[in-house]
Amino acid sequence: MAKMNLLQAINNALDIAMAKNDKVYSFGEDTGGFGGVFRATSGLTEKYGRQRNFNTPLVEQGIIGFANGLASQGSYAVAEIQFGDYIFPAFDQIVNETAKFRYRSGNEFNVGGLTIRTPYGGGIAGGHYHSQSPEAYFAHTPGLKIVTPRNPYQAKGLLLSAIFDNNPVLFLEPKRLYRASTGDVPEEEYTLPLGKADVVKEGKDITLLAWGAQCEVNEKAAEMAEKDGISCEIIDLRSILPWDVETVAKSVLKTGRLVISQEAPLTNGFASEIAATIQKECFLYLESPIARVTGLDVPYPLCHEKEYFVDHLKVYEAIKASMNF
Amino acid sequence: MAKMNLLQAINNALDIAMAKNDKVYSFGEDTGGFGGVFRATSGLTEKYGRQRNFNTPLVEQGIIGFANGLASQGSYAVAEIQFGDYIFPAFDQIVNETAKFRYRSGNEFNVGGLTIRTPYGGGIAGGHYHSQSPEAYFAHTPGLKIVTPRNPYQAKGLLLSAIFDNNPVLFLEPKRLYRASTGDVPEEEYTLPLGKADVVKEGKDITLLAWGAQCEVNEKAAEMAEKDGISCEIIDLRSILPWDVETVAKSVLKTGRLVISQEAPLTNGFASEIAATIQKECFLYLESPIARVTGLDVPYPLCHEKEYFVDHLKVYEAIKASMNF
Amino acid sequence: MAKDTKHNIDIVTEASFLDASALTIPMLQILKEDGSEHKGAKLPEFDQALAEKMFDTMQFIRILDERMIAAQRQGRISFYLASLGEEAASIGSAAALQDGDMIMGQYREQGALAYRGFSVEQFMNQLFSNAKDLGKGRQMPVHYGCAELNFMTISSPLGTQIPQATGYAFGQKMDKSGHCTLCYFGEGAASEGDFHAALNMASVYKVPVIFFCRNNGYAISTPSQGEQYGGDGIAPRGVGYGLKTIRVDGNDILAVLRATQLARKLAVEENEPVLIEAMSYRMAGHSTSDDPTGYRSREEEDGWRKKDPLARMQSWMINKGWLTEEQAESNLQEKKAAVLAALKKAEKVPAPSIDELINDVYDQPSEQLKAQLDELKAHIRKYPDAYPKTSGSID
Amino acid sequence: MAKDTKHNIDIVTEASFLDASALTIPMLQILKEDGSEHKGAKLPEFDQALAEKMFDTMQFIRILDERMIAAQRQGRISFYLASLGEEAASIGSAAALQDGDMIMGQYREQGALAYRGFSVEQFMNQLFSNAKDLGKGRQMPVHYGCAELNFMTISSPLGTQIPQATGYAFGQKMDKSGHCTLCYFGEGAASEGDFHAALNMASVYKVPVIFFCRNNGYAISTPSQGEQYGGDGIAPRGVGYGLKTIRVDGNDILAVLRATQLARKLAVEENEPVLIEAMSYRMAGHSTSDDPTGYRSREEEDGWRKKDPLARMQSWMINKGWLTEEQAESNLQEKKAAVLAALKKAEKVPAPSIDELINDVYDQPSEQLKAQLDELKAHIRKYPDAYPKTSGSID
Ligand SMILES: Cc1ncc(C[n+]2csc(CCOP(=O)(O)OP(=O)(O)O)c2C)c(N)n1
Ligand SMILES: Cc1ncc(C[n+]2csc(CCOP(=O)(O)OP(=O)(O)O)c2C)c(N)n1
Ligand SMILES: [Mg+2]
Ligand SMILES: [Mg+2]
Repeated sequence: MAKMNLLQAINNALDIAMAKNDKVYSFGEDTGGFGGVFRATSGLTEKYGRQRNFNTPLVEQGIIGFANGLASQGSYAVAEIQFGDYIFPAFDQIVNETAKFRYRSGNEFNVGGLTIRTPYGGGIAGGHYHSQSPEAYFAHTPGLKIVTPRNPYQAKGLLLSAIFDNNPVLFLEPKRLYRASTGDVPEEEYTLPLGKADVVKEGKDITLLAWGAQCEVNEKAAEMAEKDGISCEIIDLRSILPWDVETVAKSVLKTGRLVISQEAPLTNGFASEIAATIQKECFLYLESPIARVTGLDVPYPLCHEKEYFVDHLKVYEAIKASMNF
Repeated sequence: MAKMNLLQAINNALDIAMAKNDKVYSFGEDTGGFGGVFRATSGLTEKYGRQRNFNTPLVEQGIIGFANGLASQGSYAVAEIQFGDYIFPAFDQIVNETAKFRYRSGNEFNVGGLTIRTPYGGGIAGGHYHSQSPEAYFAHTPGLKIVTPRNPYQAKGLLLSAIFDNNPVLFLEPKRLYRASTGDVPEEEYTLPLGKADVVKEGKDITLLAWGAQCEVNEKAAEMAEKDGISCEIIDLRSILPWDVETVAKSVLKTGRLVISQEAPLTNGFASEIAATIQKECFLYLESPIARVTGLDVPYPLCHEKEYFVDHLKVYEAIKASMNF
Repeated sequence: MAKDTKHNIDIVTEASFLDASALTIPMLQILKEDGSEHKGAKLPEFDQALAEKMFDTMQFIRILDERMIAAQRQGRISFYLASLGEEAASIGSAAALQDGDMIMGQYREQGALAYRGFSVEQFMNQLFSNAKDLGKGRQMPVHYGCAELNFMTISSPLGTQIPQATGYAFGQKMDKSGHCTLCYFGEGAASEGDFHAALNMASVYKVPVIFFCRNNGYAISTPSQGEQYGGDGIAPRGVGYGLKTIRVDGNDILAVLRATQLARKLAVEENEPVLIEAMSYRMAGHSTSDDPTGYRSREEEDGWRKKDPLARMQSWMINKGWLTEEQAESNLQEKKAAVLAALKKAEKVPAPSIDELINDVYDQPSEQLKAQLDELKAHIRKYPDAYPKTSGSID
Repeated sequence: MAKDTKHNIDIVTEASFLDASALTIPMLQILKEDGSEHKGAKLPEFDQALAEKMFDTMQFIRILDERMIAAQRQGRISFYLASLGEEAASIGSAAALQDGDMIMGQYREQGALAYRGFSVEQFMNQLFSNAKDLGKGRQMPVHYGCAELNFMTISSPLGTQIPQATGYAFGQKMDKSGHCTLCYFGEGAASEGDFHAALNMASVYKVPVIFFCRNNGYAISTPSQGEQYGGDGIAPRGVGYGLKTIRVDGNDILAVLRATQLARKLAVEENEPVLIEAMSYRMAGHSTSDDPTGYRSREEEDGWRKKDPLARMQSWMINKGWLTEEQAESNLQEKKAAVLAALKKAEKVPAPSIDELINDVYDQPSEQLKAQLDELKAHIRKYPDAYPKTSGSID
C-alpha cells in the first residue's frame, strides 16, 4: 500500500499498463515530456521513450481519429483530451466511429484497445470551458463504455480495467479531486469491474446515488442526514455506460427513495436516465419522487460557481424533502 | 390553402423568409443551384441569387462555424446539414459556441439569427449513417432551441418561427415524411410557437407523447387502442428544448398514464428526460410506470430496421401494458 | 538576402504576397489518351501477369457497376454507387501494394478491393445484406470490409478514415511490420477537418501512410474548382504539411501504378508519408440516388469519355500484344455471366438472424441488451406477420 | 511541356515528389533587431501620432501583464495570461485597421483590444469578474469582449473563431460595409480542423478576412517545429488554399503594420482573404498556470529577449526623435500607477447579481430557468453563510 492522490494513481496505472504491454501508447496535447498540463503522464517518456508517450498536435478530432486507427491496428491507444470541455471537436470520431467500429464491420475490425482519458467537472474556478461534465453527451451512444472514479483507489483499478478492456472506454477523471487528498492504493496491478456500481455505505431509508466527485458531496450530505436519524445508502455508479441498473434498483426497492446528485445541468443529464429507469423498475416501491439534484440549465458559470454547484447542502435539502414527501 | 408535402412546406417557408428579409442566407452541402440532396432549397438560387443560397465546401464544422460568424454579424443564417448523422463534426461549434455565444459575452454578441436545418430519423433503409435521431445529443445544452415538425403545416409555421426567433434553433426535419403525404398549408406567412407542445387529440385514459415522425405512429396505435375502448390523449411535443413541461404534466395529471415513443435508442434519449420530470411532477397521480417505447441500444441497423423500428404495434402493446399494470 | 537565425528563414524588406501561383504542380502521365506511351516516360515495375490482373479487375468492376446499377433500378438492391471512370485510380494504386498493407477506402474503391481478392460472391452478399455478408447486413450497400484482405470496413461519414490511417500506420511503424497504409478519399472529403488533422499528424510522426486523393471533379453536385476549394486542388496542401507530394493522371493506370510504387518505397523504407492527387472524373452519377443532368452538361461528360481509363489501358494492352479485341470482349461476357449468377445466388440467401441485432455492439452483449432483444423477440412472436423477414427463423 | 486541357495542368512523364522545400516563404522585416530600418525597406503608412499610439499601447500592455501576473500570484485574481514578447504582432496589426473592422482574438491579443480603446477599468472589471464586467463575470480572466469596440468576446475552445471570422466577413461583404474581419490565432490552434475549414471557405467565398497567425513557437509546452507541424510553418498552407499569403517578423511592429495595411486593402477593396504569419516568441509562460522551465531552456529565452519588440520600437522612436529615454520611463511609471489604481477600484466592485445566472442563456429566461433560479434563491436564503458572495444582495 502507498498513499497516492488521484493523479498519482492514474499515473501509476499508466505506468503499470505500459510496463506490462509494449503496445500501450499514451498521447495527447502536452502529454509528452512535459507530462500533460495536470502531469498525469509525467515520467512516462523517461521510462518508455518518446515513441510511447508523446505530444500530439493541437487537434482533438485528429487525436481520436489517430487513436481509433491505432487501436484498430491492435494497439492499446490511451489518448488524453486536455479538458473534457475540449472533447467536442472529437465528437464525430467518438460517436460515429469509435462506438460503431465493431458493429458496422460485423466484428471484422474493432477499436477495443482505445481508452480516452479526460479531466472533467467543476469546482476549480474554470468557467464555461474548464468545468463541464460531458458524460450525458456520450451516454446515448451504444458501443461506448463510460467510467469515472471517485477516489485514488478506484481510479487506478478502473483505469487498468479500461485500458485492457476489449471495448473502447471513455475514462472521465474528476479533476477537482486530482490533488484534493490522498488514499491508500496498492502498488501492484489490480483491476475493478466495469459496469458495476459500488455500494459505498449501506442504509435503509434512502438511496443516494452519484458518480465521480459528487460521491464525496453525497457522503457529506449523508453525515448531516444521519444526524437527523435518516439512514442513507450511498452508491457510487462508477460506470455510466453500461450502467448497473440492478444494484441501483435493488437499493431503491429496499429504501423506497432515491436522490441522484449530478454536477451537469438538469435537462437530459444522466440522472434523467436513471430516474426514468428506476421509476419503472421500482414503481410500486417508491415513496417519493426520484429527486435529481443538479446544476442549473445554464452554461457552467464562473463568478456564481458556488451558487451553481451541487453541494452537500443542496443534497441534504433534497434528502429531507424526499423523506418528508 | 395549398396541398404541400413536408419538403414543399419547408421550401416554401425558406422562400417566404428570404423574400421578407434580405439578410436571410441559406447554405449547405449541395444546397445551391442543385437545391440539396432532398431538394429542400430548390428554386432559391434562381429567385435570390447565388449569393443568398449557395453551396458550401464539404465540412460541417466549417458550415456551422461560418454560420455562427454570419449570425453574430446580424444576419439570419440558415445552414443545412445534409443528414443529421453528419452533424457531429459540428458538435463543438454548436455545443460550445452557438449555445454559449450570448451567455459568455454578457449579451454583447449573440447568434440568435442562426437556424440549423437537418433531415433526421429512420425508415428509409439508410443504416447507421442515414437514420439517426440526434435530438438527445443536443438536448443537454442550455442556449439551444430544438424543434421538429410532424407534418407540412407544422413544418412551415415552426420553421418560419425558428428562422426569425432571436435564439439559435436546431430544426430537425423527419425525412421519412418529406414526401410521404401532403397536407393543407396556407400559402401566406404564419408562425407557430416554439416551446409549446400541441395536443393533437384529447383523451382521458392515457397520454401518448412523441415528436416528429413518431406522432404518426402514436396516432395509428391510438386508433387500435380506441377499438379496445381506451381513450388516448395524443401530444406532439414539437419543441424538445425548451420543452413544454406544463402541457405534458397537465395531461398526465388527468390521465395518470404516459407512453413516450422515440425513434432513438433508449438510454439517455429525450424520453428519459420527460419520464424523469413527469414522475416528479405527477408522482401521486401516476397509475402505472411511465413507458418509453424506443429503439434498442444498438447503432441504427439496416437489415433489421423493421424489427428495430418503433412502430404502432410496439406502442399499442405499451398502451395495453400501461392500462393493465 | 539576410537570414533570420532563429527561424532559419530568408528576410525580405519589401512586402509581397504569394498566392496559388507560387506553387504549380504538374501531373504525371505515362499513357496518352490514345493508350500509347509518352516517349521517354519512365515506366512502373510490372510484368504481363500484373498488367493482366489490373486489366481484368478493371473489366470486372465495369461490369459489376453496370449490373448493380441495373439491379438497383429493378428494386433488387436499395442503393448502389459506381466507380465508372475512376477504375485506374483505385486499381493502379492497389496494384502497387503488398497484400499485408492496409487499405482504407472512402466508398468508391471497389476496384482496390476486387484487386485484393474480394470475390464476386462476397460483393453480392454485402450488397444484398444477407446472412453471409461479412458486415452482417448492418450497413448500406457498398460498405465493404474484410479483415483477411486488410481492407478496412467502409464508413459513411466522410474523412474519418484519414486520421485513422495515420494512426494505423503509426502502429505499423512501431511494430516494424514493413507495411504501410493506403488511404483513399475524394477531393470533397479533403475539405473536412479530419483531412487536415491526418496529414499534419502524419507529417509530424513520419509514418508509412499514403494519402490517395481521388479528385474526380465533383462532390455529389458540388464542382471542385471554385466551390470545393479556391486554390490549385489538393496536392499543394501536401507541400504545406511537408509531405512528399505528387499529382498524377488518375485515368492513366501506369502513372498511378508508378507513383504509388515510388510512394510505397518512401513510406515503408523511409517512413515518409506521401500525398498522391489523382486527377479524374466521376463518369456516373454520385450514386443511384443522384441525377447529374441537374448540375452538369452532356458535353462535359462526353469530353471525359474520351479519357476513359479502361479503353486507354485496353489499347495499350493490345499494342503490347497482351490482349486482342476478341479476348477483351469474351472476358467481358464471362464476367457478366459470373456477376449475374452470383447476384441470383445472393438474393436467395436469407437475412442475418435477429440475434445479430445486439451482437458486436460490445465484445459481449450487456445484460440490458439481452433483455431488450428478448423483449423484441417476444413482440415478434406476437405479431409474426408484421416482421416477415425474421419471424420465421426466430428461436 | 504538354498541358492537360481539362485540368489546365502541365504534364510531366517522370515521377518526382515535391516536399516542403518546393515552397519557401521569406519573412518581411523592416526594423532590424537594434531598431534601425533596413535600407531601402518600404515603410508602412504612419505619422507620429500613430507611432506614439502604438508605442503607448505596447507600454501599457507590458505593464498590465506584469502587474496582473503579480496580482495572480498574490491571489487577487484566479488566472492571467500575458502577451509578453508579442505586443508588436497584435498592436501593429490592430493599428492597420479601421475602428469599424471586426477583430476576433484567441486570448493573447490584449494589445489589439487596448489599441481599440478598451480602458484600464474595463480590463480590470473583466479580470475581477465583477458586476461591471461587460461579460457579467461569466468567463475566466482575459476572456474580453466589447461590441462597441467591435472586438468579439474571446472563447476558450481553440480555433472556433476562425471559421466564424469567415462567416462574419461574408456578412460584411454582403452588406457592402467596406469593413473586414481580422482573426488572430496561434500556430497551435492552426492544427485544429476549424482552421482548415475557415481558410478553405474564405478562399471559395472571397471574403474580406485577414487570418493573422501568431507563430510564437509554442502551444503550452509543445514546440511548433516538428511537434506541432512537420512542414515550414503556417504560411505555405495559405498558398495551398489559394489565399494571399505573407510572412512577417512579428517582433517588428513596422513590418506587421505594413503587411496588415496591404492585407486590409486586398481584403476590403478586392475581397481577397489574406493569411499573415507573424513569427515571434512567447516570452512568458503560457499562463499563470504554466512553468516553462519544464520544457525549454534559459538560453533559448535569452536569445529571444534580444529581439524584444518593445525595445526595438523604443530605439526606433528615439532615433526618430519622437521619444526620449526619460519620457519612456516616466510613461511607464504613469501606466503603472493607473493600472494599480484601477486594480484597487475593480476589486472592490461587488459580484454580479445572482439574477444574472439565468439571463442571456436565451434572449429571455425560460419558465424552467426562472423556476430553477427561484429554487436556488430560496436555498441561499436558507443558508446565507454558505453563499456569502450573493446572499447579502438577494432580493
Ligand atoms: C461527414 C459527411 N458529410 C456529408 C456526407 C454526404 N456525402 C456523401 S458522399 C458526398 C460527396 C463526397 O465527395 P468526394 O469526397 O469528392 O468523393 P466522390 O463522391 O467524388 O468520390 C457527400 C457530401 C457524408 N457521407 N459524410
Ligand atoms: C479545443 C481546445 N483544445 C485545447 C485547449 C487547451 N489550450 C489552451 S491554450 C493551448 C495552446 C495554444 O497554443 P497556440 O495556439 O500556439 O497559442 P499561444 O498560446 O501560443 O498563443 C491549449 C492546448 C483549448 N483551449 N481548446
Ligand atoms: Mg469527388
Ligand atoms: Mg503558439
